[in-house]
Amino acid sequence: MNDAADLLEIPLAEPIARVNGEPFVGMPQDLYIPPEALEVFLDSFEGPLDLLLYLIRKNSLDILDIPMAELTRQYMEYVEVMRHRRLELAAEYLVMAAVLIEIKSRMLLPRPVMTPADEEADPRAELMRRLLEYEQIKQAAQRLEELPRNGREFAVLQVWMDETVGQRLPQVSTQDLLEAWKQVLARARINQHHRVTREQLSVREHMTRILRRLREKNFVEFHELFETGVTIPVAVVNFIAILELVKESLIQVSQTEACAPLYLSLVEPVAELTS
Amino acid sequence: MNFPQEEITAAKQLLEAALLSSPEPVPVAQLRRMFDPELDAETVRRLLEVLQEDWQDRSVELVQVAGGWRFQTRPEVQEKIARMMPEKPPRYSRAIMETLAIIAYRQPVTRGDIEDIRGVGVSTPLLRTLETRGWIEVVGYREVPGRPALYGTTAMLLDDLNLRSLQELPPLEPLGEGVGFPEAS
Amino acid sequence: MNFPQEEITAAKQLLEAALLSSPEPVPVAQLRRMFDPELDAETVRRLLEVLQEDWQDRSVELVQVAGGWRFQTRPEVQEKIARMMPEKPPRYSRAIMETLAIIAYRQPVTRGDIEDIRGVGVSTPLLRTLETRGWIEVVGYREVPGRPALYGTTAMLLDDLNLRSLQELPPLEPLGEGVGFPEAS
Repeated sequence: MNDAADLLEIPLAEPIARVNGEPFVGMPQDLYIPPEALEVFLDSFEGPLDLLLYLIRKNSLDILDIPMAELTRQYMEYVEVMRHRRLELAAEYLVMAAVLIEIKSRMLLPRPVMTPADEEADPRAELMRRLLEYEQIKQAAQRLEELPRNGREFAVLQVWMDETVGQRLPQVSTQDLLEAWKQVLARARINQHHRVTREQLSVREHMTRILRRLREKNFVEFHELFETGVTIPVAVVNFIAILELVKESLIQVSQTEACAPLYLSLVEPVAELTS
Repeated sequence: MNFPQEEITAAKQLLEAALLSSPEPVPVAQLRRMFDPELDAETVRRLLEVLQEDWQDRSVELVQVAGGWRFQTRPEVQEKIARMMPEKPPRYSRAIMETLAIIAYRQPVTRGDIEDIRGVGVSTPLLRTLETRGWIEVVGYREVPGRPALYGTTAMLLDDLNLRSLQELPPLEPLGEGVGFPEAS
Repeated sequence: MNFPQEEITAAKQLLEAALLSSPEPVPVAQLRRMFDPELDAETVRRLLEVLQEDWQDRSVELVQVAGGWRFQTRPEVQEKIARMMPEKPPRYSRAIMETLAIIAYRQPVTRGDIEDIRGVGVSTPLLRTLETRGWIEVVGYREVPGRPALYGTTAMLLDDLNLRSLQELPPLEPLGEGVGFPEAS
């Protein structure tokens, strides 16, 4: 406990912080997080910027005048504890550690005399800008969260109305269907291997038709599925559909003896814990 | 009812708000639960009757149906309300359209297949919407553990889309090849 | 309005019925079409304002949001109504709310922009949650290599937050204020 506490102490020699204009006296000691709570602790941060903001706040540091060396040391100690606890370290935290170390090293190097207006030269400027911007968004998110929300603080009224007169059902066109399919494709990044062609589609259509027939009639004789007068391409597609259904274990083909008629039926339900 | 008038008013207003926000009928047993302490069924029923009277000269009425109580628009105004609807026909959500497209182009498919393709869960109400519309139906079951239902499209979908067969659906193009669909339509 | 009282009452009741039966906010332009002869926008607006007053001491209120006018429950009663509802509204994580805030205040933004501000990666499911909710949508593509999608917020977000325009969003704190000394603010 002492070791860990020491590891995460808040060693601020100079009273930089002022709260409400008053010099800061007592340093909050709650920065120390027991290792077993670290996992929970880390979960409550949205990322390295969030953790940095926490460290800065807990030390009541002026974000515009961050004592970079101390902050870096503390941050690195956190990262070290995380590593120690074999927690999965988010890459973003390590990147931030690198940023902090870089800033620290640049500040430790002897620098040429700098004009105060030379903001670009202050290595902390970019980090500050990001911290401030993130803090602003955090607060905005908090306010958005607090706004009254439909379904939470209030609900939209809707009374019943006879559907046949009032509510019109949405209409759909083939174009809508195509667009919807394209969205599916775009998102799933399905490449051309998975492309469904016109031919495959008609196979699918026949598959559904066959299943429907088999549901009505338990057994259908093979040739019944080939209506007379169908064109050869249709017959072929139908046959492929049957093969597909067999392949997908949706139907089974049976024959009592050689040369007897072939019968198609739905695959028997797998034995379940019935009765 | 031996309640002070303002309590009755508050209770009526609460019942009114609850019933106005639900297009489905709400049973008395459910309405009782809003009150703390819970009101007995008889009191709620009497309050509902008073509320019913309050609304009797409006264009919306409070009625009791099989599933409970609900507000509904009176038949006389429905036609006028319908008049303002046509310009903006309702649209199905993207989730519904994508599910329908997957069933149309990939049938027969299980809910799991649809979820795999869409990468997100498919809710029961979503499938029910399409079933109620008469556009999809269960055409069988896949004989794997759980026996998931296989969905296919119906003749009614084809009718509604003015197609004679599924083959008349716009053919799918490889990704990235223009947006329109040249051959069909 | 120089209409006889009974005509005003009838018009108000029709507006009330129409708004109560629509699950979405209804714009004035649409409400006008119910009347024969059509009422002008100004008259409809004034009737709506009177209707709003009629309802002001009830558990339900008539409000104007981005998409038009609608009735909704007041927060005080919603809590009680929620008591009888089995379903709880979804809670959104901080990651989701921060992403939404960035899109709302900085739109249009790419996923990369969001990641820069948050300092962490933004997952696809996170963005999809907001898209499925209907709060954000792709509004274009940035013409840089990879053509990343640009996200913006929708009218539905405004409707769901009871706002008429993006300008009614809570203003952003000036940079650096309330930072560092959260207790002081």
